[in-house]
Amino acid sequence: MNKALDELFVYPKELVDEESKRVIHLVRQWADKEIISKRQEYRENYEKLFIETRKSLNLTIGLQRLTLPEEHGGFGWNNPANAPGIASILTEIGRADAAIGVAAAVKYTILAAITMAPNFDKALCDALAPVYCGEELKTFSLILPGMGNIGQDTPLFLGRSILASVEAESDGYVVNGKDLRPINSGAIADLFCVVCADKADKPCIALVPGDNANVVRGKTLLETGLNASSNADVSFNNVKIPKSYVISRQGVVEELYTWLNLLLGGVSVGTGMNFFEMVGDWSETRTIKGGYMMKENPLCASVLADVADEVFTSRLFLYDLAQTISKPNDWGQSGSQRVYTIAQVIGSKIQQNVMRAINRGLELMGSAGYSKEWHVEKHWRDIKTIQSYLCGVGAEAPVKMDTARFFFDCKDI
Amino acid sequence: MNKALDELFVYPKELVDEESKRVIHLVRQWADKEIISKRQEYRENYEKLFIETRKSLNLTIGLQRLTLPEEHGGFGWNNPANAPGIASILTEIGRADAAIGVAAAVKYTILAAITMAPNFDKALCDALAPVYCGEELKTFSLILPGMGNIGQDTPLFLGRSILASVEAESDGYVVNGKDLRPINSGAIADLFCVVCADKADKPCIALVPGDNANVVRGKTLLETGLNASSNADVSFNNVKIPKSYVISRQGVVEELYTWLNLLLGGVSVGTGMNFFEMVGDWSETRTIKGGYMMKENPLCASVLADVADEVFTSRLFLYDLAQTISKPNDWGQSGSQRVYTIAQVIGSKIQQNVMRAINRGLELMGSAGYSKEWHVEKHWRDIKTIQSYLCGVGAEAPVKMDTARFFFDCKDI
Amino acid sequence: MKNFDEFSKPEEYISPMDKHIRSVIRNWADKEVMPYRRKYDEDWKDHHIIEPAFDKLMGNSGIGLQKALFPPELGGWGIGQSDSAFTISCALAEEVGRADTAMAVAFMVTYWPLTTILVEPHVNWRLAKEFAPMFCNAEKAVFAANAMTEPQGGADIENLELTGGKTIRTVARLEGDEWVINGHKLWPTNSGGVAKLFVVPCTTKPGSTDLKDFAMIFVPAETKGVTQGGPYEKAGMAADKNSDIWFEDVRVPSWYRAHGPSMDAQIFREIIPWGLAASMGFMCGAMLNLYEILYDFVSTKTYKNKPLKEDDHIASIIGRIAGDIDICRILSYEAAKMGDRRNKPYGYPIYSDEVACKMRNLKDFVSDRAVDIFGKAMDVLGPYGADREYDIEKHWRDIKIIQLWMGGKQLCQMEAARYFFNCKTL
Amino acid sequence: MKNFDEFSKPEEYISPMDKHIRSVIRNWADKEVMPYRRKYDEDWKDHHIIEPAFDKLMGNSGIGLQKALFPPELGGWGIGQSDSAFTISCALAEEVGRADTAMAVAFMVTYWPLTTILVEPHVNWRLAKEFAPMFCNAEKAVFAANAMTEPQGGADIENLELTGGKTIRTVARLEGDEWVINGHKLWPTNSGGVAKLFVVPCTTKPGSTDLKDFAMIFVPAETKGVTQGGPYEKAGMAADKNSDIWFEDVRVPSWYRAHGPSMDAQIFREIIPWGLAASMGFMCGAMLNLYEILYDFVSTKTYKNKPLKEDDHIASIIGRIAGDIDICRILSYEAAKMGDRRNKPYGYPIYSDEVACKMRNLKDFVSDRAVDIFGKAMDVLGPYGADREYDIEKHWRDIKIIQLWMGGKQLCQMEAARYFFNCKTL
Repeated sequence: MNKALDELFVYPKELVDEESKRVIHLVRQWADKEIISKRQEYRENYEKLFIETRKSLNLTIGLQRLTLPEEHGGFGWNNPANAPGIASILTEIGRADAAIGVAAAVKYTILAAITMAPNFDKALCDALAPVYCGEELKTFSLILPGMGNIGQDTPLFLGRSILASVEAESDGYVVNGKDLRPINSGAIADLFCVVCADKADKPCIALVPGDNANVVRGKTLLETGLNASSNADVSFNNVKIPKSYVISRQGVVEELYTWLNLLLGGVSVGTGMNFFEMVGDWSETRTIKGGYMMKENPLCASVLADVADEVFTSRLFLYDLAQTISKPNDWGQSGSQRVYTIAQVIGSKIQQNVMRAINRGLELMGSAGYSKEWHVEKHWRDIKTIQSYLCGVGAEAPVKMDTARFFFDCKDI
Repeated sequence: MNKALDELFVYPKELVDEESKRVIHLVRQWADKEIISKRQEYRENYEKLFIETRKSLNLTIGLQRLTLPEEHGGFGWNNPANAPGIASILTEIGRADAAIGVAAAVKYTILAAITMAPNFDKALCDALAPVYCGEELKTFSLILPGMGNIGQDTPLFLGRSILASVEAESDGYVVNGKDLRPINSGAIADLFCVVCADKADKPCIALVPGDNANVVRGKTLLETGLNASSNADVSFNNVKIPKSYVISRQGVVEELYTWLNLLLGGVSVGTGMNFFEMVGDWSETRTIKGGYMMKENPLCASVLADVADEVFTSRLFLYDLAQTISKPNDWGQSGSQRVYTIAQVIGSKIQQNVMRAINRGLELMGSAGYSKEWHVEKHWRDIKTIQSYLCGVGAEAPVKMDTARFFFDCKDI
Repeated sequence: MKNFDEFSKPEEYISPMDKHIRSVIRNWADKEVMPYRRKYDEDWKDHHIIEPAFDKLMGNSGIGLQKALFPPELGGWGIGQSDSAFTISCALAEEVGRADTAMAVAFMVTYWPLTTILVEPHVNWRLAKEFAPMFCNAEKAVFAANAMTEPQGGADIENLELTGGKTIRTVARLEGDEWVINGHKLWPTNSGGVAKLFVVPCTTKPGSTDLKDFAMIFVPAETKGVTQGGPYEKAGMAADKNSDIWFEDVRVPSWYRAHGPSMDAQIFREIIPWGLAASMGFMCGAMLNLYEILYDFVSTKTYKNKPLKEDDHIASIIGRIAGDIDICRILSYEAAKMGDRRNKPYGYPIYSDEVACKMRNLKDFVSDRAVDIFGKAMDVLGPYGADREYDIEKHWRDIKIIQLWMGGKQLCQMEAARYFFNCKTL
Repeated sequence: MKNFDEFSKPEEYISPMDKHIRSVIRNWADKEVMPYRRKYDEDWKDHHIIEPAFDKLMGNSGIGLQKALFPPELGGWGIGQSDSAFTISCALAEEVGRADTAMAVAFMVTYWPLTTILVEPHVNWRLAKEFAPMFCNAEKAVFAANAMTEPQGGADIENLELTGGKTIRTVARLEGDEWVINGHKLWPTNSGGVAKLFVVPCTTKPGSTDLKDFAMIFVPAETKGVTQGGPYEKAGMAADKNSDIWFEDVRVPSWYRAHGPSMDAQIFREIIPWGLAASMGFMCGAMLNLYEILYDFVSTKTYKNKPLKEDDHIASIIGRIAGDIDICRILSYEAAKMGDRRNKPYGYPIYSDEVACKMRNLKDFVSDRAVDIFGKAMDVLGPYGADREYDIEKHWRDIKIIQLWMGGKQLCQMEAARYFFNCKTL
């Protein structure tokens, strides 16, 4: 590719300020230098490099503290107005490695519930930031509501089963939940954020330190993609946590979904952009019909155009969402029904589009598409994994119901 | 529907200034009062009301002069920064009647080539504005390149055949072209804008007054939708036009496509929004499975959600495009390869999305969907007609090739 | 490919009559319909142009197809008793649908009520004899109709398993040896003054969910108390008239009930596969016509100064269109064969879930493909796509109606899902 | 529906052997594969776990399927001479593919080169006798391979009509009564040290576009000068090994050429439908397994505290999945039947465009549906979709590979379009 990605995939430039641009630039350098330029090495020694590159990103560059307020040693990106900047960062990370991107997206999502204006919770931040956003690399894990099991009647969050519970006990809370499936890193997480139901079946979120002895982890899962994230089922057996570790303000679960959709969207757009680069290169080195360059065949060109289309529109969507979140005065807070719904709609579209981009592009690549040697198959597996997790239950069912609820005032669905 | 459309379908509010809002409001009032609230009457007496409502819109409200510079008695919306405002106006018109919308979209598209900064052509505007944007309602018609006929070797505009030609002759030009198909109003147009090839096969545009005796019109076409636009094939037999009526600056044909995609996009988004309102109402009055309201059935709700999704994302796309056009310093002029390509990609996506919204919604409406009594079938026919015209040749083929050319530097496709 | 007859058919299923029937109808279509069909839209109310073509197709002055289902001993062709009744219907539906799907539905809906009394193993000889002269001895086209849909429930009535007939408001009361029928029906094909004979699904006990109370009763259109409204104006399908029908104290002989308690509900369920198989045939016919038109278009119009079909990308689009036609035809014949296996040891009765629900799925699929490829074909034609002169946009409008009728897409989806996953509450 | 055997099959096509063969293989799959397949991914290089299962399927110590194509007089089962060879292959492909599509392809590709010499009307008895002992007398699994793809051209070689063989760089030179072969092939199934016998499509005159110069020559793997690389690591299909093969002055007897000038090119064209039909069968098998797994999942997991399948919207999604499976199975059997009609008066030879191009279309369609429904199924499973324990994501990875092989999607599209629209330059 001899064109700059940012010259091809347009976005509202005014949303990204000079400071953000500097950080974005740093991350892009990191991506190019530490991962993209050495894919083969990265593939052969993935486990080790995964940790090393995460460290250089989070500790050396310091992204672990990106969304902390400045008074907590952070970059001070804890305002909805930073949404476009944060999404851009995730895009750059996702372009290099989706698994590192997911870990970052989940961390920022959870921190958004704690640090993001106007809901900055200083006490909680005081308690958590030094431990989990300090000099050591720490991993967060998120457990969302989802499907239930037959014969079990659970509290619901907009149709989705909440399988964990909190109950007040003396000066704190007790968290319970069995065989919960996090969206990432269950086997290694240092801090869990879990959506629980309280005694009145109302949804809230609880933060659970991973080193508590009553946190029991299942065996590490083998998954389609994102294996480096080391996911596993988790059970909480009467885990005691401090009072301040439960956040029960109205709309807090919606906030998680809003940010998660934005940030995983960023990751997938980045992965999609890297895939775009790869398939572009491939189409120039490959000849077909015994002579001419693949990209000059109209049918192949149309497939390439589909790839570009999907990535292009995904990036538009990403900034449409970031822009919406960044203007709470125009459209409401991230926990409002409107912003939550929009995030769900756009979030799932981004995943679908990027998935389609890759599926289409693979068609052109033939065996190079599924051979590990060419690296694109990892993107394909990673994105599918993100997409399936984001669905939560029954494919797009919950998102479609959310959509109908907002746009048509449905009550019973 | 008890929700305001603008509260549901978000867009970047800052792009639409107060003055624009006032005009938009006027047009919405016109739409509600003169058309939407009297669909039955409108259906039964369509031909007559079509002209009356066009007049009240263009002459009473004065939209005929919307994109003229103020010194020509216009609203002064002749700067790319007005793109979001103009698109918004088209949305409001499209919500009422797509055929009126198409006539307006074509007119503004053609005028954009004449009046839009930085290419404002004062001489040409002086010549045309008093006649075609004055006190009488005048109709413009646009003839784009498209498909050729076998055995005929034509000059091309990015693969599309240019079937008309201009040749310099003494103090003016002579235009020729046989059985050309305009995208609208061939039978009644007062002024044609036709893409021609010059002697060097280079594309340019020529303006041809409809009252020239050498303009020969075929019989009025019966079409799927937009019949009120009275389209017909047109032949130009050595039609003489003044020198200033030919515009041959680099990229002028691209400019036409850019604006046409934006403005027809606006029309279709508006029609889609009205369809959304209608299907929403229907889903509340209809019961199924012998009891409950249609919208409370999860499957029906998911179809409704699809309708909302498609309209919602179409409107996002519309403003993404408007925003891109409105910032030539960021992304280039409307005739640049980038903006032209983006307009093609987004323009065709909008049409496809709205078409899908209506196709999905009709599924729920059963026979009410295709019975003329319920009015939705007109929207369905109108949008399909717009979409097919915009395709030009071989479905999305030219757009896909444009896309591949921009994103992958293809040379031969 | 030589021509559209080369689209795949499961050769082993084809009836020996196939070739002959097709050629007769194709001849009729090319002479009586193709030259006039562009004027049908404006003829929706009066059928001045349309009616003569129907007469040549259905009446004895022409091919006489309206008697085909009747047994030979009553003057018909005996197709109702044939092992290939569904497969032959598929061919008929295709050939007439190729010319005009609205004519196809108006013609074949005439069979629809008659299947309940003329198709093995449910031949009701008394009624067959009663109605045979009406159809077999007529020079002109004679139509029948199935007055199913009611104002309040939409296609709910087709969901008989779920509602048990509880929502049906058309009521038949037995008085002596007469049924007295009251009710209001909407939308049946061949209403608006066209049909000479109705079958009326109704209830003998309002509000009952016992399927024994469900009845199918034949009502000649001229019976006192039957009133038909004027035809509705629609987006397409001008040759098919639809309207309101009111039944006010309409009296018919008690033996005009198709078969009796329980069996009527089964029979009602049996007509569904007929409607589904025919719908698929109509769409295949329209698609064959699409192919003919498209083939010419892409061979003579150019992009980059080459015929459209020689551009690799456009070829992939039209290739998908043709490919889908091939697939839809295979599936339609397979659906027909599911019906024709009804009396085979390895087959299922046509009232069974196996047949009805699988066919719902196939009809849903074929409809989706048809809607999609006609839309795509219009786009391939670009500015000519919406032009009536190219004959594709008309099919586009009609095809959508076929997708929406008989309960539409969502009912198909639910029936199929219920069957495949043994759902209890859908 | 009772179980996955109820998905539609065109009953009239089914071979009498169908039921028996299916039950034998299903028994093998349930015992030898299902309990172990989750470990296959890590076994891609060594086949420690995979190999014993192959032995039980193919070798005489187990079912002995590898000899099925050979004539009974040479110790085989005679399927190559059967009128139902394609239909039976479809059943085999389904049953093995249900357990593991990679095993299915490795197993059935063993038949692939052999079809050229064992299937009527092209039986080459001399070669059949030569190779029969290798397959019919072995206790363990013995594999064959079709070494087709070359480094420079990708699947260009499959586009024989267009390139005329001009791009083939593997060259066979006749020296006395021996062929001397030189060249480099990539990717064949059962390379990487697995196959005992290769067939090598090559040219006897480099650069020639005369199809008489195209040759198919059998080469036993242990012949001097044959070198195989180690297996490639892939996104899926661990049971199928692929690698590079180099032929350096490899000498085989002159009569190892399958049939000779011209006929070899026809034969090469004939193997394509076999590959396409089997590909469809593999995917149908995987889809049947998908249905089994999904059925359990949607019956036991809940949304809104009801089983997923009882939510109308989710039912519509899984209904579409099951509906597509039904459709794909119908189409796969129809494709197989197109092959089995090769000797019927109403059929076409399998080298004909009618068969090859229509099958390309069907394979393209079935692949697209499979890719789509497996992706959708993963989404239905949500956080469990990507989890290997649920056995769907593995099929998802494998299915995509099936879509991409044999020239992939675009070649299918072009061949179909060329046929349906008589294109000259695609």
